[in-house]
Amino acid sequence: MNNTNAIKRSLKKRHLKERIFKSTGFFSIAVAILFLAVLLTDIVNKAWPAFWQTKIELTVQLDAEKLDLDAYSSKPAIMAADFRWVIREALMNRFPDVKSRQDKRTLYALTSMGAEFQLRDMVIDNPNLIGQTIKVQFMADDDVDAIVKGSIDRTLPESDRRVKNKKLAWIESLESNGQITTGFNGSFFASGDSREPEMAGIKGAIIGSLYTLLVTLSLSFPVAVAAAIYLEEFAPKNKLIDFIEININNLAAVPSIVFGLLGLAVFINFFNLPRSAPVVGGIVLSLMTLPTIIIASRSAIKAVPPSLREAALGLGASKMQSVFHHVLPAALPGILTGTIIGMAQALGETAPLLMIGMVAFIADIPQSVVDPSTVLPIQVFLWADSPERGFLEKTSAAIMVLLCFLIAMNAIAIYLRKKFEKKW
Amino acid sequence: MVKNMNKALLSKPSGLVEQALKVNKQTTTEDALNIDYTATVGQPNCQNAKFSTQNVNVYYANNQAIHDVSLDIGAHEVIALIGPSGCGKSTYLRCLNRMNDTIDICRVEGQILLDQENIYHQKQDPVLLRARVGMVFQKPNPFPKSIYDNVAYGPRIHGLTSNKAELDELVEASLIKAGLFQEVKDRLQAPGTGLSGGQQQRLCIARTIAVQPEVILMDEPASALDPIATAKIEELINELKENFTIVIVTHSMQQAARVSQRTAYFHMGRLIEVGDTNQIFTNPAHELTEKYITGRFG
Amino acid sequence: MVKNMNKALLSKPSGLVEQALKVNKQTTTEDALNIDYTATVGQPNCQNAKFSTQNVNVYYANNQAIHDVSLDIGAHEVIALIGPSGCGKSTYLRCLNRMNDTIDICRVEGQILLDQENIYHQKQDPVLLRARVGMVFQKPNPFPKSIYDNVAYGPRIHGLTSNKAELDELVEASLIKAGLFQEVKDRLQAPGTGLSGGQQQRLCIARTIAVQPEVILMDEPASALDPIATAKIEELINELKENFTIVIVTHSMQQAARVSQRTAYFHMGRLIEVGDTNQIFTNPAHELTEKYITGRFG
Amino acid sequence: AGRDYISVVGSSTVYPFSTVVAERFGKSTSFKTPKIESTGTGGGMKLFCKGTGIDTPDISNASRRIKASELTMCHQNGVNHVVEVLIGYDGIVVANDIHAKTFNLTRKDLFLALAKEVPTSNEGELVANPYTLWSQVNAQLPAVKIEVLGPPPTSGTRDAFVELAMEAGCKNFPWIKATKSSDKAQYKSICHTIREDGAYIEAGENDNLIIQKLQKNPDALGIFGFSFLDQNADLVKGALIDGAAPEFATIASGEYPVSRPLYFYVKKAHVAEIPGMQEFLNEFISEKAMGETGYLTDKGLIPLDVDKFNEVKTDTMQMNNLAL
Amino acid sequence: MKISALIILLLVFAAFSYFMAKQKITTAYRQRQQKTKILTLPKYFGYVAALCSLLPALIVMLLLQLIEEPYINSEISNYLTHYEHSSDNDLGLYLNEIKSADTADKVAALSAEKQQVYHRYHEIETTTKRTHTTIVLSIAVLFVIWGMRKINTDTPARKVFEKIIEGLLLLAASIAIMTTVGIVFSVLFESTRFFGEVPVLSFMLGTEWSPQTAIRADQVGSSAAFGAVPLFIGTMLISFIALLVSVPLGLMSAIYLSEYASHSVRSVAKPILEILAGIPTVVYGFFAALTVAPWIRGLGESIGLSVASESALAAGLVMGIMIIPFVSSLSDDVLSAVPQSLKEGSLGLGATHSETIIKVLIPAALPGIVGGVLLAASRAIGETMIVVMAAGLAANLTVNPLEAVTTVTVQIVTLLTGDQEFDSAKTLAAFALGLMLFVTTLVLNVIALHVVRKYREQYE
Ligand SMILES: Nc1ncnc2c1ncn2[C@@H]1O[C@H](COP(=O)(O)OP(=O)(O)OP(=O)(O)O)[C@@H](O)[C@H]1O
Ligand SMILES: Nc1ncnc2c1ncn2[C@@H]1O[C@H](COP(=O)(O)OP(=O)(O)OP(=O)(O)O)[C@@H](O)[C@H]1O
Ligand SMILES: [Mg+2]
Ligand SMILES: [Mg+2]
Ligand SMILES: O=P([O-])([O-])[O-]
Repeated sequence: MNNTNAIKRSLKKRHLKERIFKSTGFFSIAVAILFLAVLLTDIVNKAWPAFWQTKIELTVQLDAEKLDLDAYSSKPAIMAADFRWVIREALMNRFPDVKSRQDKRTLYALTSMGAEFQLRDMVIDNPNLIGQTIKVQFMADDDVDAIVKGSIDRTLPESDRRVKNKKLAWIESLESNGQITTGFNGSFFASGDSREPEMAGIKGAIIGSLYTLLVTLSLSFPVAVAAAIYLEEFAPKNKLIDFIEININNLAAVPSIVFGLLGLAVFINFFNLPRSAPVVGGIVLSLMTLPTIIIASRSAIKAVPPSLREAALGLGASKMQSVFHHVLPAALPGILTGTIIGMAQALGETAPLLMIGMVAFIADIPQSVVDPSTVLPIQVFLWADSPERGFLEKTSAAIMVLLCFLIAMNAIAIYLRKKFEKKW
Repeated sequence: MVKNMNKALLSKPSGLVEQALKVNKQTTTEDALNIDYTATVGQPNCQNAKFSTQNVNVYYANNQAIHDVSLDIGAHEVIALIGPSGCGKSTYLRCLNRMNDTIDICRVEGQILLDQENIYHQKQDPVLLRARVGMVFQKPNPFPKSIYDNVAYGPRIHGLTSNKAELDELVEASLIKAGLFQEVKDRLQAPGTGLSGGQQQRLCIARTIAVQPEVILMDEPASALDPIATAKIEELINELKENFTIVIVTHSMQQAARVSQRTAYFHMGRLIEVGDTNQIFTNPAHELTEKYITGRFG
Repeated sequence: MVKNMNKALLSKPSGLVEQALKVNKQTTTEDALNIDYTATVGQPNCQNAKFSTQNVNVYYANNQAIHDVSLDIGAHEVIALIGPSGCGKSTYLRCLNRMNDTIDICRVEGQILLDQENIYHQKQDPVLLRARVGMVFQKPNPFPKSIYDNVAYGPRIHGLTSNKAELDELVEASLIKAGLFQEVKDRLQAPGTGLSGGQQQRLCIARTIAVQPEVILMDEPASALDPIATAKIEELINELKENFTIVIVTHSMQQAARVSQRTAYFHMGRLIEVGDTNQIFTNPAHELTEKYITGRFG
Repeated sequence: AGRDYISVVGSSTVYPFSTVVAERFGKSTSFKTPKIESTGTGGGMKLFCKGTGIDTPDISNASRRIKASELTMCHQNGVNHVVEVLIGYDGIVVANDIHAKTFNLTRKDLFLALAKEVPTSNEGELVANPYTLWSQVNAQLPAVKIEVLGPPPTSGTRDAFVELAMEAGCKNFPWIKATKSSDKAQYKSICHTIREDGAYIEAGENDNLIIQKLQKNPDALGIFGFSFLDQNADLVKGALIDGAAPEFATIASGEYPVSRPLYFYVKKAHVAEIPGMQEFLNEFISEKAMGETGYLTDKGLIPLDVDKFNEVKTDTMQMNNLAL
Repeated sequence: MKISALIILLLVFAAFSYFMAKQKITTAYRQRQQKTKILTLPKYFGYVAALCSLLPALIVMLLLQLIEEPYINSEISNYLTHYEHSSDNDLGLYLNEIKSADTADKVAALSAEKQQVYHRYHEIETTTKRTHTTIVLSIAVLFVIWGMRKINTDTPARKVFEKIIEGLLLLAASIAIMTTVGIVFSVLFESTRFFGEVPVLSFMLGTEWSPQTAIRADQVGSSAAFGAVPLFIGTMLISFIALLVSVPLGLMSAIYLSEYASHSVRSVAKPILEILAGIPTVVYGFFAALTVAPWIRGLGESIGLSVASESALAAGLVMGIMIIPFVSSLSDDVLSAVPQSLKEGSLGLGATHSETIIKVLIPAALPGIVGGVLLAASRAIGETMIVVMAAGLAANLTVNPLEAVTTVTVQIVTLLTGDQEFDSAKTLAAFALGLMLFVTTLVLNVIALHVVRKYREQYE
């Protein structure tokens, strides 16, 4: 009858298995987290330089006659004026021995193409500058930036180097003169897209993403919660409801690109909504995230103990009252978490937006949900595809911004969950 | 005295069942319980009936849980429903305020009259019915809201008060009646779920009486509580009976004896016997009742 | 005879409590129970002890659930643990096979010896312990597997049999011992969850005895069952006691009386009294035991 | 409200050039910056030819010439007056890692290395491409594995490569050249079909990715646009084709044989009605943008020669209707 | 009146109706003076009245909104008889400048003719909008008057209100169906055209996918083959590899988190894992193409295997990492939902923790785990960027993970964003693929639903 010994004998092996099993679990998490760490380090490493920008200090003469302006000139007049030569002149003054046409071109390319607009905007802000000689920190061209940041190795033989010796010599001369400085790249967060890496900013994409998410949230949250309530609390058992359920589960599995086709055919071609607009992107993404939120909300509602419903019903509350007064508030943390996960999914989505015209160059910051705009992942996609090397770091920086948003959203989800759960 | 009585009850504690079982292993227990129980023994009717149920049958899908139960519940009486687990006490109780409506597969047949009106009549609004027939559940289930809001919930949804002052008064009165006011008066805004089990159950009772129902149904209201909390609840029931009709399900015969005037004994979905509590416990008329009360099963 | 006894027990059913309560509303109930209970009355020790527990204290986080309990459990006896809800019966029982280890916040102090060895000693392996001290739970919890696999589960993980034929035999023997074989022999491959509640509980017992433990712990094994199923379980316990030491928690005094040789009465985490079942029920030595048995509370 | 910005769709190859013009235009005028969608030439044409009106694009970029069928579709949908603007050329380069050996290829080599079926020494006979090493194709070439990363069949770059490199190489075999007149379908299928046995790898349309893959795999060659070579001259180097290195001058002069024209198409009906259209066109065809030293050349566009440039300029100013 | 202003006005009016109805009923109740019965709360009468005024007016407003622009346009084109327009679209174009002229400067910049039209346009617009506003408002007023007349204390206002709300809830639930219909609608038309050119069977059963350069009509028609089998096999191969990575890792992570990890570890590790699912897939794509693929190739070659530089394995591995959270999150939830009693039952028999998990918890949680895996699988099937970057686009019919394959979604994207003519078989094939994919997932879902239900019935 007594089998203690038999069991004892088996135990050694079983405990070993137990330890192996447990370590496998630990190992799995470690692998996943390690992978994440590698990815993040890689991104941050690559992105870091993008947050710094090299500037070149030049002394410019805002000659009133040559510019054909005076301190009372109107804005359109200043807009029309040509500031490019002012900068060119400053460069020529700094490096007077440059003579050949080809060399001049290279010299002019030390400052960014945006420099003239930078100067113009300064003058618009303060027309009194006209006629003065001032020192201005101009944005450096991406090549200069790369040299200064060390992304281009100065020690390479000239043939292997993108920046040739002549240019390098100018840069080094400026450097030794203290005319090259590096500072925080605020304009990365303050301006829209550009074809020049040094001028390209993320603001347009951030605003576009926010508008898109706003539309997505305001559509999918109420609809998904309403649908979840209906299916969990009111739906009779019949074929229609079965069909709805199958559809919801299926939509959760439909590849996102197919939602793009839907958006194109239905909202743009049929309902004539504008292309490239956050409103359409938002609708498409809300249809895409709807199943996610419905499924999460349903399980949250299901988890509310029936005793709560019974308590309300027992007091003479109607079904509707018991749901809206008690079940819904109790399920809210779960619903919110589901919603934020859905939103995070929408935030990172690219494929469906390809179909509705959001893969576009949009330099102006969108002002409303019907203005053309792009979103963060698409900005990443576009920059990743640009020939200019300077976009490499911008791409990583955009990814970093996107990840920050994602992490922030997850943090909010956790916070909301804790807060609502703690309360009672 | 007590000791002697116990001696009689238990002189050969397990002997009876054991003997019976030894004869024929597979069937004896059923045999022992295979006693006629189609008709109800006792006085199911009463004058001045608040509830009058006639030939009630309840089915869960194809499974009949209540067979042909007819029973009156008098105004301002406390009636206890007792019986072994699964005999249908809860099911019967939940017919009285149509709480069974919430269970899809549940179907109720027969007549249940509250003040002469059939509560299952089409035109009857179960919401109104439940306001008139309140319910207290086995496990205390306060809303995850403040103590005040718990009690004020019913009056609010039914619009029983017209201003804040009236509502405050009603909440206070209900808490006083439930014997909870002294303990919570300083923290009416604290969450109801933070109270102890016994306090929670009294809160649930306060919440129920705040709607001023005519009948209160209680389904094993003290089974999740410790002895002290149980005693408080029983005390409360004794006070509430002045104003309310109370139907209480309990698995404790002692509790039934302590709080009720009449007792109904259910067995496998049938009402076996009903009568004065005193009589049921001292002089049960039906063999099954007797066996149950003497602890032969259950 | 039965009727007389009942009359004595209940002549004024609610009188006692009611009277007591009327005197001073807020404090009487506590007073009534405010009786000294620090020392255990009766014979906690026995010769030939299988389990010997000394000064056991159990805490859930900072909340003490068991105070200083010392109790021996004899080999091949059936001992019943009774007491009001929340008094710590389950907690104590779960110390005996270290099932409490699974609850993070639970902490056990004191000595628990199984065959003279401290089961909480570092070197003791809870896995082995649990194989030696089996457990049957309140709610039947068959695995979502076939009947056969449910019973074969224990033998398989412990490698008790060396081939299929042996395993078949062991499963059959266990099912026979649990009195279930006749009912399920034709559908051993059917899911265990498809059985009725009583059958499920017997399946759980079969599953436990298939490991051939030395002690079986049962936590209210019949409380979720109907009378017939309950009778079958009790009958089974009576048979099992030939081979196993059994510790059973029950909330039914009748059940304790029917199945056990010794009974221990717990109250608010303390062991109040322990002794021969006969004696406890007919002649309780402690005031609290008496009050509980006569139904003054609980 | 109306639409107050210009809407451009179309080729991803023209996108980098179109956007530069748009950005300068937006910055230097009071008009909004045009919106430039990168939809691919085909997708752009579909949108462009849907009709006129403010919810259709004004301009479509193309990395190939518009097709007759597309123009017909345009006409059917009421887009009756389409102006074609040739903006310059894009060289298609074959490149490898900067540290690897420089390839000196002929178009015949490319054909033999990449065609699905190649001719044997027997006239008229074709076999599935047996070559696995470049040295098997041409003994002058190094003995490295044939592995070419290039665009998929849906891409215009691939289309141009097939026509300009493969077909030209194919014509080196007289009997195949002869089939052009006898059995055109047969001819095309021989010259245009790229092998699918793994030697040619369809690597998607992200050229940066191809460049980075080349660095990881020094044996491989990649096919992509000239501007990417221009920007990544420190990482990859272009192979000589028919003796010409892929450089500005050689491409512009036509000495480098594999380059294709880039276009955009304008709806005349929109020019007067969409604010800024005329000004945008002016900017695009200006000397400082498209000219020989214009800013578009900084971005890697191979400029038109002066005559062609002037011709394009006149055509555009006069809004000459395109007819095929 | 601006549409937003009109809506605000309607809302104000609805609020007004709410108070009117509520007041009426409150007064009526007071006159009764008997408080025996519990009465429907007056606010419900208010809600009904408010909905009465709002719903019909809103519907009419929407309808009018739809016809407003065509109406204005037809009016203005009547006025513009001298304006020759070749197509309807041109009118919108003609009006574009007029409509965009929102500042005095811009108006002044218009041509004389357009200035005239500008004024006429605004006249018409103003009168039309005024008429529409009047119609909408009078409908709101009429319905409220009608409603107020009808409402009395016997009206089952709460029930009516709740019925309406329930209807709205049902409507929300049915959006899923509408979306499905929308998807089918948006791919069906083009798919039929595709199947007009390529027979359904050769599409579904064909083993060669080679839409070689057929950009111009006269190109290699001969070798354009549209057999979708390699795409589906490729999709399955990559998804399978991804699942092979994510299911064990995800499941083991979930087990570790829910069964072994302390509370604090769990609360940190779980959100960290979830970040994996949020990283844009482009990032994974770069990683797979530039780090993992060369590594696998090097590894393979060092042991003498020939590995394509774009291998299914690289894409699958990285994709597997990406979908770990899908498996782990859901499995974690369902594992924690397995009743404690089952776990105790097993432990009570002397099973070790891992035995309990493997033999009891996982089988009991299986339906939920399968659900998580299905979700992960659908994510894998739908993933595009990683495959484009790391596995290439070559449609090889192979199950060798060391070779390059392509997937359905990748082909959809490249076909749709490519350069070929938009009505060529190639572009249309994208829609057919979309349809196939949709139907496949639908069928899989129906099957999954049945399986899960059956499983539940058996063991609950
Ligand atoms: N929701 C339900 N669905 C199906 N059957 C049910 C349901 N509720 C109860 N039953 C069945 O109806 C019968 C009566 O159950 P009921 O809960 O009324 O018993 P009870 O006397 O209250 O038992 P207990 O003392 O355990 O509460 C039982 O057989 C039970 O299994
Ligand atoms: N997991 C737990 N965490 C915290 N406290 C617990 C836990 N389990 C039990 N307790 C507390 O320990 C005390 C004893 O509980 P126990 O379950 O042992 O009582 P019992 O006698 O078995 O009661 P019942 O008859 O209701 O089963 C109670 O106060 C209970 O609230
Ligand atoms: Mg019950
Ligand atoms: Mg217990
Ligand atoms: O996008 P493309 O048409 O230039 O390949």
